[in-house]
Amino acid sequence: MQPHERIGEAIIAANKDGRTGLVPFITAGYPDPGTFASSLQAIAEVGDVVELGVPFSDPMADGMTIQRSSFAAIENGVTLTWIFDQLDPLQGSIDAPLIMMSYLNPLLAFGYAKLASRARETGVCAFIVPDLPYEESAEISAALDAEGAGLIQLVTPATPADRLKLLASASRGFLYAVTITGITGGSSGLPPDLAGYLDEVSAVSPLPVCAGFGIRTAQDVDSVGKHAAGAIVGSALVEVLERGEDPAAYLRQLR
Amino acid sequence: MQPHERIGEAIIAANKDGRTGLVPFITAGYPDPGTFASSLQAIAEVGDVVELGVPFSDPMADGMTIQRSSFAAIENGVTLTWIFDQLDPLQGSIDAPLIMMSYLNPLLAFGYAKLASRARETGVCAFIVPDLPYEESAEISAALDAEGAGLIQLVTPATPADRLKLLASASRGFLYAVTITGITGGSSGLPPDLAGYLDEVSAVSPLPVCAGFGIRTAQDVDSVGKHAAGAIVGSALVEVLERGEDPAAYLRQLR
Amino acid sequence: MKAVLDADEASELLRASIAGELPDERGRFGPFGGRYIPETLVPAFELLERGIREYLPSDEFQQEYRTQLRDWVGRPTALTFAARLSERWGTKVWLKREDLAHTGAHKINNAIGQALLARKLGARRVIAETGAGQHGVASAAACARVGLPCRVYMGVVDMQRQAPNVDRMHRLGAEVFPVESGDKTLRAAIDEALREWVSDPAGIYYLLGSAVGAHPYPYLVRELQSVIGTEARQQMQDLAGGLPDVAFACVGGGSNAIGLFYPLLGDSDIELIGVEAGGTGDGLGQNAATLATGTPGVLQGCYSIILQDEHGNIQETHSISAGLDYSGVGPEHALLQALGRVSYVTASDDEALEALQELCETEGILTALETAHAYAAAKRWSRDNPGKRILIGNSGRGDKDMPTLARYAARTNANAAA
Amino acid sequence: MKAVLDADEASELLRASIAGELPDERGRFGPFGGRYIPETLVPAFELLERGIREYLPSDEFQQEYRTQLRDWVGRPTALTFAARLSERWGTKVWLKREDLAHTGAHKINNAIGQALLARKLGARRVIAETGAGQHGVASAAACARVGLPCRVYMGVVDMQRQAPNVDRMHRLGAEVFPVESGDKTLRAAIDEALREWVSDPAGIYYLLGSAVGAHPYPYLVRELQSVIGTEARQQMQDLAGGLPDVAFACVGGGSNAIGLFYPLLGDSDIELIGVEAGGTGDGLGQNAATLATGTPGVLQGCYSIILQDEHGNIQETHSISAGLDYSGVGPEHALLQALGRVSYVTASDDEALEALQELCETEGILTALETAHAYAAAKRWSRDNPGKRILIGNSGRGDKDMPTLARYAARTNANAAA
Ligand SMILES: Cc1ncc(COP(=O)(O)O)c(C=O)c1O
Ligand SMILES: Cc1ncc(COP(=O)(O)O)c(C=O)c1O
Repeated sequence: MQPHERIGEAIIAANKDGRTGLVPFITAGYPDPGTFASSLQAIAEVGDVVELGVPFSDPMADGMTIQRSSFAAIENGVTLTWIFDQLDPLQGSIDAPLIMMSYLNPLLAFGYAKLASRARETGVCAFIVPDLPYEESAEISAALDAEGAGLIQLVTPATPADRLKLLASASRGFLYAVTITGITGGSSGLPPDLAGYLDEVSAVSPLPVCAGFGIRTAQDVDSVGKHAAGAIVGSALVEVLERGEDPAAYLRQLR
Repeated sequence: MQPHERIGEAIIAANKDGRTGLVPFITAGYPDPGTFASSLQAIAEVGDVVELGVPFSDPMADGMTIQRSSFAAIENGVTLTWIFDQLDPLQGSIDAPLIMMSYLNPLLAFGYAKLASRARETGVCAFIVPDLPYEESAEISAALDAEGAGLIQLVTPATPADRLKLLASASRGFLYAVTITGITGGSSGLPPDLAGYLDEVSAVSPLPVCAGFGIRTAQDVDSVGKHAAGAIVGSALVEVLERGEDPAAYLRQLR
Repeated sequence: MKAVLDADEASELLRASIAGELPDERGRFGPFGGRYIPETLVPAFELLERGIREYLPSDEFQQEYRTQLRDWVGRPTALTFAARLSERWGTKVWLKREDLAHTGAHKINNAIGQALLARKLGARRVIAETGAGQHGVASAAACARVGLPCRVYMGVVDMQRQAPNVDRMHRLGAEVFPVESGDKTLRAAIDEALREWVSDPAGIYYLLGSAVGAHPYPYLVRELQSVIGTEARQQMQDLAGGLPDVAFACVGGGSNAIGLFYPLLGDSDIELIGVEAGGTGDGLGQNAATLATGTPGVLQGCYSIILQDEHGNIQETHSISAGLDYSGVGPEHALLQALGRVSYVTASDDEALEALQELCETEGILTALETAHAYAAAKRWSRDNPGKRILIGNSGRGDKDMPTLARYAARTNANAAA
Repeated sequence: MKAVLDADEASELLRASIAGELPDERGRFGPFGGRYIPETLVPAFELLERGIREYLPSDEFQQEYRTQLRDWVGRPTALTFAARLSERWGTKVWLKREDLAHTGAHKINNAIGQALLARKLGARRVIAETGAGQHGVASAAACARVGLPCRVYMGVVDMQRQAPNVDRMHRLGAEVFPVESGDKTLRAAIDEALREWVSDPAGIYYLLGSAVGAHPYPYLVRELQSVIGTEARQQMQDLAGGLPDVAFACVGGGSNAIGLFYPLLGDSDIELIGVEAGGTGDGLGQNAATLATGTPGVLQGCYSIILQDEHGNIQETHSISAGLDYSGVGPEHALLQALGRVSYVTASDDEALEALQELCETEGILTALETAHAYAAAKRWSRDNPGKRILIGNSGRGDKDMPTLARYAARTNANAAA
């Protein structure tokens, strides 16, 4: 089994348990680099897959919460190198497959080949690159593939049917269904026609579909879970961390 | 004898006395309209001819002192009508011939015919109109002539010889020789080539020549007096009035 | 000097005016104009007049001037069809874009022309007065361009309300001389500049900024500004398919208006309307509506219509726009009014503000507050003349007015809140 | 993605570049360019790209665009021979006067073109980002002109240093959205605008202000700005008697530079020099000298040269001129540098200030601080190239910079006094 295949498996396992797959997102090293390892472990106890955000100076697709966490993490010296170095000693102690969310430029600066090998070494099974559309992704995909890591594609309610098919078949791990046409952290709640959209995406996707953007409450997870295999919880979790609350407790009540 | 001829006569009389003709200038009604009559009488005791300034809102040819006095007099309600009305009861009590200095617009507003008749009634023998060059003066000259009043022409060190002759022959009362190419009230003293200039003007003029602009001290009067029949004292006298000092005393020490 | 004309005189003067025969030898536009200056300035004016007679019509000067206009000023300025404004007003509105000229107003046409003349006359330095600051900026720029030092006289009241322009003059290497005397605005600045000129008539060139003052200034400024109307007339034919039914221009001293109107005088079908500052009301001192409410008199060198009291003292004025805030007006306008060839109306401060905002939002053009008066009047005219073709002299841009606009906006908001 | 080219690739790319074959189908200028955007924006970009393919080359659009340029923007802008500057520098200096374009900079060429496109595409409203405020003002004006609401994203740091432009945008009816995130300057404003666009990709048109960002913006902006170089090339032949030996333009995102250079690429005898902001020194964060000191990377939608640290985080920049204060540069410049067709140099804050003042005093032209960088470099070049013909892209006027200039003058005076 390739590392990226572990992701879908973890989601499906949750579904088999009668649960919606839960994919918590945290900005790595936020709010405090010193507690990164322990809070990652706590979160990975509850999440089926954990998404680690690599901080970047220009998080153009993100809302205020993730921007704030990203800038703070950079201030605190968090880099891609640092994150991998933190993950090294955790090998074996984290069961949940890890994925990384990073804008393209930090990955470019790191180097694709090194990225893929460090990913394999540290249990990072796939990448989400929000500013990398499919058309520009061949080069990095090839590099990741060589080490068994994958690139997770995103689709949105505005994605036309043809393109949806293309992205679904190109994705690795799961297919990321953006629930709203907006940025992360919107507080406007989930859109009314969500069910139809997620059903459509799920019908097309050979992989489990995880829905993300705007998921904050157990009820959100629930309604998403009726039409998708998993739910990604980002800004809401980062806010929990920001307030110094217990992330595991927050996540548990979402399950 | 026409009224305007009284002016030259007064200057010549002074010269016959071995004195330079003294022509004090005051802004009418400044600094205090209430003391106008008495200070005019005091000044007329010392001056051979007295020049009354009619205040105007745009004294473009005057320096700061006379501008200031002009604006203050307007504020205090001094107008051409008011000045004539003040002069009426003084008839007989003032021996020195009076001349008026006024910009053109107040005279235009008053009306030339009425101006000439009020001048005759109040002992005003001539006018100096600083913004009325000879070329534009025919109309007002004609009106004044009809009542025996005259228009005093000005010449300057920059006036070419031809024009000097023209202005000298057109003038009434005396010929006003501006000593400097500047505005009134300059404190730069008299120019070095003054003597030659005044000799030249005096040689051309059928009338006595009075020099004005920048004359402040007995020594100024003296040096001017060697080459001209009279000296006009303006800004310096206005400053004396402004300081509340005795104008007659100031003028006496100039003689 | 009489300002009322009988019918024969009037028709002869109109003919002469159209034929370019005015001003006459003595600088007269019919009864108006002339040269009322201190004897100390006579040599300076004679030098200037001789210079104008010698250089202005010469091919050499004209070519130099035209080249500066084209290559430095950026002429011809555009003629803009204001599609959205036209739709709102129900007329067809064309704008002659002097705001696009270098330094942002028509003033530069005159300033560069006179700066070239100053150099030809051998002046060692240039002085100028300014109200809105536009002429000061234009003079500073023109003097830098021809390499002459420049000092600009500006009333301290104007320095305050047109602060951005003061900075611009400094940047352009000019000295700005704050005028504290008189009304501390344009009128006092002119007086102060004239006083300075007297001190060195041969070494100084006085670069007057509007079609006012003693002869030959009204003539000189008109000749230099006529490029506006000459271009606009041609552009209307080329782009609008024909001459306008009416032309509007704001009138301060009257330079942009005479520049636009003069080349159109002979087109008797074109109605010409000058727009003065109506300020806050009809009372004395509340406006600068010289032609609309003034009387004949002599101010700063010429016989024209002026705002004065019964004693001949000049009335202080008010306008939201510093460039219209003047108690006099060019003598040629006085004649054109007397002849009935141009009519003169007013627009209030508030109407100007509103017109400025309307133009901003419909055409994306931030016009000068002065210019906005012309729009206000044109809008009123449109109500009674649907479908007609309107030409508006867009004399300048409004960047310089931002501080004033901010102040008025604050006032309006405060009122609204109260 | 590799940024180093071998000789064959380079000569083929140069040929393609001159032939107008770049960007390719995927929006690439050789290795540079492309489209790095969130999936949420893909439909918006595809709509835009289809729109451009359909409308931009059409006669109807081109005619509408040309008419706006002529009648509203005031094109062609003048070409000025700077006689006094030439004498000082010992070269022959010609200025392409984009400062005379409506709203005071070249930005309007792009803004009105895109505003017309937005209307064609059926957008309900327009958003734009701005740094110096020039693009914001241009967008506000263009949107008013075509009748679309406009919101401008502007970093709060820039709002402060370019305050006059904020007021102008408001007057022109635009909403100015203060951006508090990120570096609070242009880069953050672009991010914020992109975030907004995502919320309604079909209803919003994003009017980007420079030749940067994801395909098709670098292409679109170049096409709209090329009018600068096309006109200048013709004018040099008509007025200067021949093409220049060298052309200078300042480079922020690179729109005025590409507009001037693109039509001259094929004239292999013309040396082309872009001038970046050297700021206060060579250290990281002290300048905005992207091409001079940066490395390849992806920023805000395209692969180009950027200022970044070893981790790929974007470096904050410094320049006295807000319009040059950007960590990226258009991908076409990255290619032209790699090909050696254009060279890129820097001018420091102080050199720019000095050049601005020199131009003011010799030619009466108050240029933008951005533009002043081009003068500083051209002056240096003149020392080694006496007698040569120089063309400078005078991209905008400096009125907007008065507050900054005042601040720096105060600093300098304080230093002098100390
Ligand atoms: C833009 C603009 N328009 C009009 C005027 C009024 O002057 P004039 O009547 O001489 O055109 C000024 C004066 O400063 C001005 O700046
Ligand atoms: C006058 C001027 N020149 C140059 C620039 C730099 O932009 P670009 O490199 O896109 O021409 C700006 C940006 O605001 C500007 O205002």
